Amino acid sequence: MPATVDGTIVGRGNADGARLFREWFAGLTAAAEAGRGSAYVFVMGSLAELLRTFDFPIVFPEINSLQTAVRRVAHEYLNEAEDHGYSPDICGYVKADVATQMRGGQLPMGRIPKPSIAVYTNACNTYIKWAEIWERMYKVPVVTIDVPGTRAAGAQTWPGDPDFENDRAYVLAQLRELIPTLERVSGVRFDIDRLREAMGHANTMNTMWQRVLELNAARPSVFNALSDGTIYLGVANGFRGAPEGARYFTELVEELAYKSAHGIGTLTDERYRLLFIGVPCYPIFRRFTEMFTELGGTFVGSTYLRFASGGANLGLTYDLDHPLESLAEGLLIGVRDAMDNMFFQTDILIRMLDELGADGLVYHPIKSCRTVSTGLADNRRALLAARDVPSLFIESDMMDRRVVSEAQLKNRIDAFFEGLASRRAQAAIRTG
Amino acid sequence: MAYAAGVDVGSTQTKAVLVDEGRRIVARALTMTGANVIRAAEEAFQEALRGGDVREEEVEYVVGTGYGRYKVTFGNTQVTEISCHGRGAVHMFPATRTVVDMGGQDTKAIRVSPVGEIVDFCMNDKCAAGTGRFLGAASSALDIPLDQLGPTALRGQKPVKISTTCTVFAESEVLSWLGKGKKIEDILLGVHQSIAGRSTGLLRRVGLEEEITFTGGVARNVAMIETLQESLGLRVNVSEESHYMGALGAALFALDHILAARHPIRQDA
Amino acid sequence: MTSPVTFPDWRGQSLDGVITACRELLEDDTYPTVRRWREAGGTVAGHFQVYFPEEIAHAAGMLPFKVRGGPVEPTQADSRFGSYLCSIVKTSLELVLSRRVELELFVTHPICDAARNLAAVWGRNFPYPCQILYLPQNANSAHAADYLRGEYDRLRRTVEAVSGRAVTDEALRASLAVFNTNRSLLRALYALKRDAPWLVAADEAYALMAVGGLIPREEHNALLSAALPQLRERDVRRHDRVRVVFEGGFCEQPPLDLLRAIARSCYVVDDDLLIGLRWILEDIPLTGDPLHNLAHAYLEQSSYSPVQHDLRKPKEEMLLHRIQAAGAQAAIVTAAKMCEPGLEEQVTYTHALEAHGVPFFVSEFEENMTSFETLEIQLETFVENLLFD
Amino acid sequence: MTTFTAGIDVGSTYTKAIVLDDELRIVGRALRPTGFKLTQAAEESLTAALASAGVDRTAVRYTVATGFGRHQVGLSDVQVTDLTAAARGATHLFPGTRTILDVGGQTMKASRLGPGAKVKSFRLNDKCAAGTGAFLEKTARYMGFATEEIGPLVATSKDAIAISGVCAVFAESEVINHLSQGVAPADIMHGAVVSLVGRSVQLLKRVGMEPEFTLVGGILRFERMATVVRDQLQADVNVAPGDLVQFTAALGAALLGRRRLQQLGAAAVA
Repeated sequence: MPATVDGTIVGRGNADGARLFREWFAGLTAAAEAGRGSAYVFVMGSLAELLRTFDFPIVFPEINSLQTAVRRVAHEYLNEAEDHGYSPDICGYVKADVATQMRGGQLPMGRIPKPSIAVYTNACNTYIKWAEIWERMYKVPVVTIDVPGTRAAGAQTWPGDPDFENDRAYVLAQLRELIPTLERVSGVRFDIDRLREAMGHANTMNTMWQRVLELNAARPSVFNALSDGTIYLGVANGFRGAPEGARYFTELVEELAYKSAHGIGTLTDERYRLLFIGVPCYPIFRRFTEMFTELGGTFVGSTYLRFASGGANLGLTYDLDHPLESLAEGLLIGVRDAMDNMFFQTDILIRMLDELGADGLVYHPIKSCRTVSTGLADNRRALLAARDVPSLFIESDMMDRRVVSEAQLKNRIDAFFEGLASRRAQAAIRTG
Repeated sequence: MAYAAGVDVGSTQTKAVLVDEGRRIVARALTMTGANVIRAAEEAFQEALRGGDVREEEVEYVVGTGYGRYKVTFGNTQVTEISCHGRGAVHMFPATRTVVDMGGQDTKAIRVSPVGEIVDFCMNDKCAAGTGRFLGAASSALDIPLDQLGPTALRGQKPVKISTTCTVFAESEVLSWLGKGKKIEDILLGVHQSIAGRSTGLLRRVGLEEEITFTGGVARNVAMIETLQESLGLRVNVSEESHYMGALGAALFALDHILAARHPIRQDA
Repeated sequence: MTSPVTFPDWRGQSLDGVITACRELLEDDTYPTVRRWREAGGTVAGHFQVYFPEEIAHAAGMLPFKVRGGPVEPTQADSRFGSYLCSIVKTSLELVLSRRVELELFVTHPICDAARNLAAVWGRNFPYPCQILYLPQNANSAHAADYLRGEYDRLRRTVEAVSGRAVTDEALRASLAVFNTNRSLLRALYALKRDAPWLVAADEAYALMAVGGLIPREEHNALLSAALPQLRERDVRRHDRVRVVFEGGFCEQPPLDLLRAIARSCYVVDDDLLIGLRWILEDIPLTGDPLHNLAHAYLEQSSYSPVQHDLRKPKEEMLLHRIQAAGAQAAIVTAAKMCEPGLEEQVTYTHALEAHGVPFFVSEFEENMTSFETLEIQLETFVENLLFD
Repeated sequence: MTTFTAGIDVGSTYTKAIVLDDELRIVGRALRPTGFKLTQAAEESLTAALASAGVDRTAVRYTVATGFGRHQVGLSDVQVTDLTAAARGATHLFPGTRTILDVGGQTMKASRLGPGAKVKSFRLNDKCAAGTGAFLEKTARYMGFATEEIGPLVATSKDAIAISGVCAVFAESEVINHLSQGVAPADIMHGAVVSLVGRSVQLLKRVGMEPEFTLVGGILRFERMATVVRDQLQADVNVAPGDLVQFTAALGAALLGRRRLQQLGAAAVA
């Protein structure tokens, strides 16, 4: 048992993560009680670095919504939104948030303030439809920062390329247009030095986050990308550009490096190293992971920790001498990378398989999210054509327990492991 | 002489198969699953013992499979029906690379390696649309016994297009086609084609590789075989034992355990 | 290369013959017009719904082909996608996987998350360029038009590479003129639907419009120029029917039979079917920088849709205006199954109609649906309770 | 001499016919399985209804057909949908009716009425069987009970077992598990009823429901169903006595026939 090896540092990340999360929500609840406004943002391209400098409490509706599922009350929220007219087929995050707003911001873990502004990118088109809902509810400014993504597989452009410069100029112009709006709404004057400072913290976090992902190449792996990883992800988003965030990840790297050095794994008996592709199954979050760990499988990597990390996975370092220009470039490259992780996935996954030494892939397309789910089946075909690697393809949802059948999931997962086992046995026989 | 048994507890029927050390089927039995799953498993097993004239203590290892596999209380271990169908199919047709199993509430597409290990598989996740259950609905709607559906459908000339996705509503759509004066055989042909179409989608998802073996109760339906081959553009193997394939696979896994126990060298990880 | 006649079938036909020819072309899953075009050595630019600057492909001598799904079973495409997806995305891919349609270029747009994914899926299955055209989603940025001009210029370069033909400003201006004509003819068709709906049924008007996405615009212009006067002269009785606006945030298109079912009891006096063909509301100026004019028109002279975000176009107000401008007494609000933007907008629409006391009913459709029982029950109930006491 | 009007409701499972006299009194009614010969089912049920009323076919001046087979009824003067018909029938039986819930074997329909029993707003749920009476019938049949037995069975239930109701067919494996864990069939059936009613209440909310509520349709004819609806709506609901609940649409059709007859009469005089 890891904890017995060293009481002080092992498991610190999860504990601190939980603490930071509580503090964050305490802050939000206080703001709500005080009738303060807030900035609503999304995990892909949150611009938290910039928004902090205007003293906005920052609300991530995606995180609020998934919490209702983890805490097993999502169905109540979904029903309220569906009673309001929303279809069972649309994004569960949107519906849970609509219900949250109708409940005056009340959530299982506290209360969230109303928005005084929403800032979001087109990383997911549903962000835009979502913001339109707040615009109608609260008549507050909703600002799309339109970030053009990669136009085709393997067709990324880089600084200097005319197409990249056309995109960069567009993103930069939008950021410049955003600032006066932020000043107006917050009553705080824009201070480039505060931005520089926040971006400095983000730099630290980016470097460390990339290190965290790399450290899981260790055997046994030092964290479960699905269970532990989701906690880290929450901090990465909620504390982006904040000193707490920078410190948290510096310490997390310390912990994981320690575990790696001492051969402390997440599983006592790590038999299969897996990659997770998609968004977690929050309605049965813990159970879902257990169905794999019970059979000796752990998730060493997850695309979720890449596309939902606000670009942190790239380890980008902002140029603090040109904060705004660098922020624009970082936003462009970061959001673009998130989209690539969802759309143009094949090469990324092959790299992850190699770097993390994974034995198999678990694809988890969900009803709620076409952004991450639409192309998965085809991507899987392409990947299997390129690599002979076992993979599991299971559909459920991130919010809606009506389409999560544990019995069926278990059946498929058991079969997947039977396949992994027989494949390993055959390999053993072949190699004598 | 030792025996191995496989018990496949499905949502509607429970099947049991006994094999001897030579992997020969010595007995098979089928009962309705009904309300008491544990008893159904027990009954099927006992019936197989009687049928094979085998004493219970001669059966060294029992593997349970199917939705109720954890309800096979007397079983030594459980294996999913996905692995079992793959294993059974390869046993019957050694060149099998792809297995399509049409069961009570799901259709499985399974890709297997030459040695019968599961390489990949897919199942209908969302609902039972386009599964074999569709036929049950059609048979009760048209009041034609299940085993007559196939032969009737094959007389179809102008198949209707079945648009209902919900299996349960197949019944009403079938009726509405009758109401519109369509011929029973044309409707049935349409039903079979729509199931075949959906199954083909699943099969393509795991990557079609010949030979293809068609298992499950529905595999006894001649029209299903026809339409499936048509939609795949490939021929499929169908065994006499198709209905028992899951139980057979389970029995073979059970036999592996018996033999492995005798020769620890080949013990699997 | 001299452009061939891809759609001769309507010529020399009576009005009904023309409409029938259009219907048959729409429901022909062998896409003969595209085939003829390629057999004559032409290249094809497939562009997904909703809006695409077809002028740019046209100026390179390519056939802009509107990829909008089709009446086919997605037996191959199904294996590329999950369960929770609209039909148009599946059948569009099926068209190319089954080789019913062959392209030299495919372009999709960030209109929704499923459509954007198409560029990746398509690209993994075909060697030719499969791109996303990033139409601006921040129409309210002062920089949007400049950005879009740059994006159009990128598209111009792609098209030049694919077609092997330079796209000059002159060529672009010529294309703008062709499409200006086409859009004004479509405006005339819709004016007729509004002013004398008994002269052209919803499904007829749709057939006449929709073939535009399958044939060269010059041919479509000829067809519409021939059909419009005959429609105006048509001798048909005016029925006592409900005047409705049919709104569906259409990307996926409803089957003709669904439109026919509606036409039996309603006069559809306006709709947003194939809104992309009618996206630009006024003629685009032929003088000055054509790409800039095209970009400017997209942002400043355009219609509305759930898939375009523009703070100046609150959709529910746009819908209410459409209803009022068309003199409609009611609305039929629909959305494609699994269509995220459409289903989300539907909520706002219904609440707005409720608030303004506009009678309406809500439904969902699928392009390949074949039984309309539910729709008919809704339609009949709706009409029965509007007309009778 | 009294004239009569008839209403025929050709439903997916049963065809119902009702005969009204000019005092709007129900003088005869009959119910027949629909099968797939819709015209014949309509014919037979009307004949039976006339027989039970002792009325001659020639005395019937106007016949209105409704239900999913309404267009297949050759002998009707006009067809209306069952939403329109049920609205008339329900308000005739319960004049205070504002919201109607009709759970049939194939679809679930909710409608809100305006003045004059006109349907103001309505929603249908036909997405899958999990949202209709078929869900209950399947679950019952699966446990070896007939549709008629659902009512008595559920009546004996102590408490409801949660049934997810994603897919009527998938629900079977849930049912197996419950059964093998020794859960009483009555409680499982009760669970299915709760899950179905949950969906129907959602539909009601979507039409902007307001009291009074009236339940129509065969599935709702047993008491416990209505009780569960009451519990979930936290409001009282009207249910027509006995099997009349199944005849609500047929009744409405016959009433519309009478209305039409009066208008025609007026027109003739004028």
